[in-house]
Amino acid sequence: MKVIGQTPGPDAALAVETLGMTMRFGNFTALEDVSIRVAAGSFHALLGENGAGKSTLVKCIMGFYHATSGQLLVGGREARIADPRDARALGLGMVYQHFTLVPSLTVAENLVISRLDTPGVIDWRAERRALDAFMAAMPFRVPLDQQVSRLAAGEKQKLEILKQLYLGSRFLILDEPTSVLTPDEADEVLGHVRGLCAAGEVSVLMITHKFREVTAFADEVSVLRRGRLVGQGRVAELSHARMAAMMIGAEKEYVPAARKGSPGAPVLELSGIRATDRSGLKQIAIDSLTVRAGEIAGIAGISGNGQMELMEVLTGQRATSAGEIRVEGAPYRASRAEAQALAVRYLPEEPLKNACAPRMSVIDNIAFRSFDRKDGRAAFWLSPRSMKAQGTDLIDAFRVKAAVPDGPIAALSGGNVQRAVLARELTGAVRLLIISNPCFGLDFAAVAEIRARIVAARNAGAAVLLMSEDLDEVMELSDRILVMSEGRIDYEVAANEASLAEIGHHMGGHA
Amino acid sequence: MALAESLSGGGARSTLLRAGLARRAEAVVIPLLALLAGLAVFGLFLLTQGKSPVDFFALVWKGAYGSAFSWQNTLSRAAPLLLSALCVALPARLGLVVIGGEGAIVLGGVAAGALAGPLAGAPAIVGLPLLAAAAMVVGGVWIGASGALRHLRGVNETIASLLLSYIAIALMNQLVEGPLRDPASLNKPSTAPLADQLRVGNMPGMDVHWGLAFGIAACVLSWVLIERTTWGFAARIAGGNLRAAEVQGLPVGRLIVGFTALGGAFAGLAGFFEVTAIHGSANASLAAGYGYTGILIAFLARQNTLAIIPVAILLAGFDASSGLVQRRMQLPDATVQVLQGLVFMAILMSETLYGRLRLFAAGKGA
Amino acid sequence: MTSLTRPFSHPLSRRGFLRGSAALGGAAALSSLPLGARAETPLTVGFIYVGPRDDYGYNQAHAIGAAALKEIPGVTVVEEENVPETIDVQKSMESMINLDGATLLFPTSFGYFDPHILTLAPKYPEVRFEHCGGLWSADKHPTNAGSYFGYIGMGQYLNGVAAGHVTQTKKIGFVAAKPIPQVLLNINSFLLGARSVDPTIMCQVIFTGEWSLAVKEAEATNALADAGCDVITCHVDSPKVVIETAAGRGSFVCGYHADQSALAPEKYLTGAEWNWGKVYTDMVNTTLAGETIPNFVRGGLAEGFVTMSPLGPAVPEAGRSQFEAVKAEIMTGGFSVIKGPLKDNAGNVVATEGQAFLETDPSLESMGYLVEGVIGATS
Amino acid sequence: MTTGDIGLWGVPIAVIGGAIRVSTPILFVSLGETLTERSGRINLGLEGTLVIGAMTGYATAVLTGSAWAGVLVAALAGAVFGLVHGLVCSLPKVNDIAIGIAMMLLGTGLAFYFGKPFIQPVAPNLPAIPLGWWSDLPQVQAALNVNVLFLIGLALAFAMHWMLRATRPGLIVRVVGDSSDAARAMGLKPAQIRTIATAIGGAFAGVGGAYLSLYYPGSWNEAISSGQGLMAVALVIFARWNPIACIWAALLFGGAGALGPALQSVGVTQGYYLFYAAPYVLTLGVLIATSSPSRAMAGAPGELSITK
Repeated sequence: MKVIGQTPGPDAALAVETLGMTMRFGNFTALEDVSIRVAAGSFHALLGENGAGKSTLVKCIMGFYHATSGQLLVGGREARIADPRDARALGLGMVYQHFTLVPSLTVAENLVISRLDTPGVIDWRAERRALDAFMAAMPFRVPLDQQVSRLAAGEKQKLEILKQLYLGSRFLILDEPTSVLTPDEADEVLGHVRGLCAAGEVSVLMITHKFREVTAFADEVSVLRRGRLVGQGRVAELSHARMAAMMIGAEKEYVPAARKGSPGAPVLELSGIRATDRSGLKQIAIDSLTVRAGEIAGIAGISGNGQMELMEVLTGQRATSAGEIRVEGAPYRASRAEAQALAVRYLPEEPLKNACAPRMSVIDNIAFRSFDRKDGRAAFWLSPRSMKAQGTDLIDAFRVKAAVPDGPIAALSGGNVQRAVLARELTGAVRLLIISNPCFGLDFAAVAEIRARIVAARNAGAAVLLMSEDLDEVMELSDRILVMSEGRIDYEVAANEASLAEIGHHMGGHA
Repeated sequence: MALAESLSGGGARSTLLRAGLARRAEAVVIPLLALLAGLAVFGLFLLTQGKSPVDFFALVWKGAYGSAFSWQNTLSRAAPLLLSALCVALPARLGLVVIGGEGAIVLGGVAAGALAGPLAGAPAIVGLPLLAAAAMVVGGVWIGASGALRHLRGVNETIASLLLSYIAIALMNQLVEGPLRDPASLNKPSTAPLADQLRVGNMPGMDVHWGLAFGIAACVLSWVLIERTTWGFAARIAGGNLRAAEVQGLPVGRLIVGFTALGGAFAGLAGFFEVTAIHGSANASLAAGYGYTGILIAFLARQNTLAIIPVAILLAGFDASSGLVQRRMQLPDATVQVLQGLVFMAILMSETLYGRLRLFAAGKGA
Repeated sequence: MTSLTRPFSHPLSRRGFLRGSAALGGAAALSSLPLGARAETPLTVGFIYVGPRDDYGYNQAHAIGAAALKEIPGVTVVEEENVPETIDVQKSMESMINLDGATLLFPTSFGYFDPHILTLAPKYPEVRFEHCGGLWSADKHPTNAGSYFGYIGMGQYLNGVAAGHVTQTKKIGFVAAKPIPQVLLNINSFLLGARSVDPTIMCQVIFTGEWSLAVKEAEATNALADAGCDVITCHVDSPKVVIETAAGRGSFVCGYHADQSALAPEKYLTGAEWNWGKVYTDMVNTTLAGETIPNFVRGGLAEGFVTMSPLGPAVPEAGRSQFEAVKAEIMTGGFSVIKGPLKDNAGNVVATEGQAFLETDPSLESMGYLVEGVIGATS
Repeated sequence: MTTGDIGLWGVPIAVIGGAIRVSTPILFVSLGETLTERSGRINLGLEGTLVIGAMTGYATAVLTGSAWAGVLVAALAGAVFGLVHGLVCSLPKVNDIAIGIAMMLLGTGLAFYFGKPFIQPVAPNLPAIPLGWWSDLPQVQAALNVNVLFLIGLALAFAMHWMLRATRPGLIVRVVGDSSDAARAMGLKPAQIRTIATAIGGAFAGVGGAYLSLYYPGSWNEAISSGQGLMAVALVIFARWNPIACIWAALLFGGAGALGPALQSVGVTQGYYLFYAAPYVLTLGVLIATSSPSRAMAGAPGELSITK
């Protein structure tokens, strides 16, 4: 293995500037003529909707993509970055949205192996001394001997940042660094980052869509829309409304269908549920949860606090050690017969991963709910013809853009997969709809449409349980908001009385 | 990400008909190309050995398909392979890789051999179905156990079925040489010889036993089960994405145990035919490696139970011609194993081509 | 992964095959015409082996015999190896008949006979099926099938004589595949040969359960050496592993099936070998002469079916002279290995005073016991 | 040679001796597979690699007269097989389990094909070290007559344990095996590293094969391996991907294999087939006991297809 000697990294924050950066994929222009300057020691926010070109821009900076045209200046000098290694050698570092830590390695191992110049044989005693010294100099620290898989999300995010500093990065790109953190954790981490900027240690370019974070921590902001730079300025001079306007542009903001009616009788009732989580180390404990007909009960919470396990309990995928689930007053075990009889429907997160068979056709996937029933009775023979007829109808009705309806569903875009799943789950009478992160990673138009369908289902009398890590989504859709933290639901509030700060506080389990 | 999406977005503009045809053509053309590639590499191998590939393939043709006799030779060998391949292909529809079919064949045969004693006086119409049922139940339990362990305990089914097949062969030896041994089977320990009416004969007009017909029927029925029934559809969902099947409330455990057990039952049936149509008793010759060849066939057929029929006939043809090749070209018997290995590799490698050949890309289909 | 099965003797006549009994000869004559008619045409002979043809053992012994035929003008030999005892062997035989024109077949494994040869012989009446160690009987089986075998137990007896003179520990060992009569007879013969030298000698037997599994055979050999056996022989397909492992442990060895002296020149005492070349040459010459091979062909040392490897350097002079004397006695006929008074190792009487079983005695074929002095059990 | 009958004491001594003799190839294969699986790839074809190693090692030793040259060539042949497996599995959509089965078939086929001329000749054996010199008992001396490869295997197990913990290549293998995403983010090429790990794993299996043909049982024939290569793959799971635990797993398996003959030699003669099956039953039992339907197996590399 080639050993690349460590380039003596710059010891102070780097200024980075893009000049007329353009990136085309075939006919598609992902980035057009974008010029952004991040001054040395500044904290720069990059705002934009999904697909606005934020990721493309930073990938061009980091050498994952080679820009079609445009220049990159690092520390005032033109830099040619062929691959991420070059970027690293220049002192550019990136913290990804998803952790890039190795779960089975310890913190110390993760740090040491991430270096370019890790020696062939590692002298652990010397490394430990160096690491201890490094940690001591940092404003925040993470236990060195802990296995990463056992760290909390906030600690992992801190470690990602520490790792970049350890590697000598003097320019950091943070890609939605707080998406898996509680607001309090986010504040802590970003506070530290800001401190590092202020001390002249690093410059930061942070991708985000949270105005609150921009206002609280960033010095400057750039806004991208459809691959173009549509706004730039000092944060102190911009209001949230102005930033939102730049982000969304002239596009009409979607207005949810008007709510109709008020909550009816309880449909879903959970009591005393106990289950272990996937790691086997933590408990899920839902003492009581009720969802009524004609209401959306939204569960807010940071990912990894038991929402996934709760979803699994509700779908019958995870055994409970205690407690009871009732639907319409009757005990419910999530068998197919019960789900069919009681009209219980599910929209799990990442539908391609959790609700579809990727290699089966769109039509087959749409038939998952209904293939085994014919005229209300259990059927033994499959009827491909009626499956095809029904599938084609629903593809039209839900505006699924599927070029080849009998081609694999995996070929569809994320939004269309979600539309296909919605088509399947929202067809026919729906009494209970259980949803998890329905709009994760979807584009603006798809998000609006999907949220509208959820509200429409509610208006039609369905009881909806919505679990979402997107607090905005919970706030927008819910009639009633619950907060889940560390496997428990410990806060509940009517939507019209909800305060973001209070909810955020409970999400962090600090109640 | 953006790259992939923009590409797929750009290409997906074609009529449904053409796209469907292209996909079907792809499923036929790619394996055929891979087969040819495997044969070509083998031809090169022969050239390095100073042997003529032309002679070799001419002999394979002659020995496997060149005459009525050769066809019957090939079909006789294909019979157990059809059933043992199902033991791999059926669980594969649920995403499971079961490689222990040999154990089910062996124990299925022992079950038939053991039950034949008490049924010696029964008429064929009663006795044979009972023997077949016993073999299928034992085979089904054996492979179903791998499925159950997978579902209930999360034990990897590949390793479990392999271990179980070793254990099955040891059990078979112990039973055939111990409690089930016919004292008259002196130098080849066996169960008691089957009564004449419990022997399965040849199909009319052919020198091929009924196992072939049942094997083909089993492949066709399996195809109907998978493609045309709601159970098969449920299994395809579970095989396509276990989590999605669970969310749909499908009885995943029952499907896993059911399909592995059905596969095992077919392998057990292969054991039944070995005992009733070939050996006339159960003995160590039951462990003839059909279970392992079945793995090969199922993968070559891409787990499609209808495709198993031609693939089994192809591989049985290689086997049938191997003797002729040995005799005429002075090549060791392992030659055919090398050929099988190369073809197997080529076809597995061709998986990577699906969806990547321009020829079959939607909109550009021929 | 196939299990291999060994031939066994069907001792009915100890006359040489050219002197087949009148009754059998008569039966055989019926089928001699088609063969006779083909005598002028070249003869194709097919050999089928259950294992690899060069296994330093059973299959190799046959292959060497087959090789001897290639010298005879007008004879074509076709061979197949590693043919399992399934439908495969039936189809191999048919393929040799249909595609190569073979009219004389030697399927050499015991397990090829029932049901495989029995299925094909009626279907191809003009073809001669000669099976090594089969169970042919005139009233049950087709006349175009026949069996041949040799009394190799006598060879194991002579192995035992040599071993008896060499053993210091008075304990000798036997690595056996399966407890079937042929193997049990060999074990008993080996011990009784040794006991003819010193009646206190014991023989430890270990069954491996398989005809060919190198690691188990090596482990069994080591277990025997650990148990103090200083002369070891075996009855498995490929004795190479046993011979080498035993010699490596410092034990003396006796060979089986083929001459393995080259594997352990210092430790090799002698060995019981097949001499199929003579048998096959005689049979093919008979066929070429337009005559029919008798359905039963049996022979031992006297008939040249079985030979002994030359005595190795470790056998003392006294051993050599006794070995040669016993061998001469066997060659003259009338020698019995199993003779009374004799008990099995569970204490049951298997031969009373004065009772003796000739090598040709049919009851030996169903031997189900190990004689007194053998440490081991038949099940 | 004077030999005493040591009665029942023979059993434990034989089991220890057998464990050492029989375990070596299993140890090598399972160490190689540990490395491969730690990199996130499974190679089910090591049975074929083992047989190829046995054949090429023996053939080389016959032709050159040097057993060590045989070991070297076996390692090379094994590495080539591992490399092919690794490269083929780097292609997208190719199933590593199925490729393993194909490689097993191809490996044994090629070994039998080219091995025919080497069944007869005698090759020089690998040397053994008489560690039982202190004892007067020949049984003990024999049991402790330890082949150098066994000691090398032990050393390699410890070396691999150390390597995975305290060297850059070791950490890289673990990174790649646990998270392809993390590896890519570090600029590592997972497919390349897995291919290298598979090739090295193949070399280990090749050496295991050379042990079979050049030391114990010490000859080349088509029955030389009775599935040790396949079993070793199961044993890696049993050993929880820990090289040191591979030693115990291999010794346990070897010792269990020696139990049958040893028990027969002291008069326990019933059911030897079942004794021979004991290691399989044991392995299956441990797998059942330690697996769980609701969580990944402890210690399993995150990218390993067989435990996902």
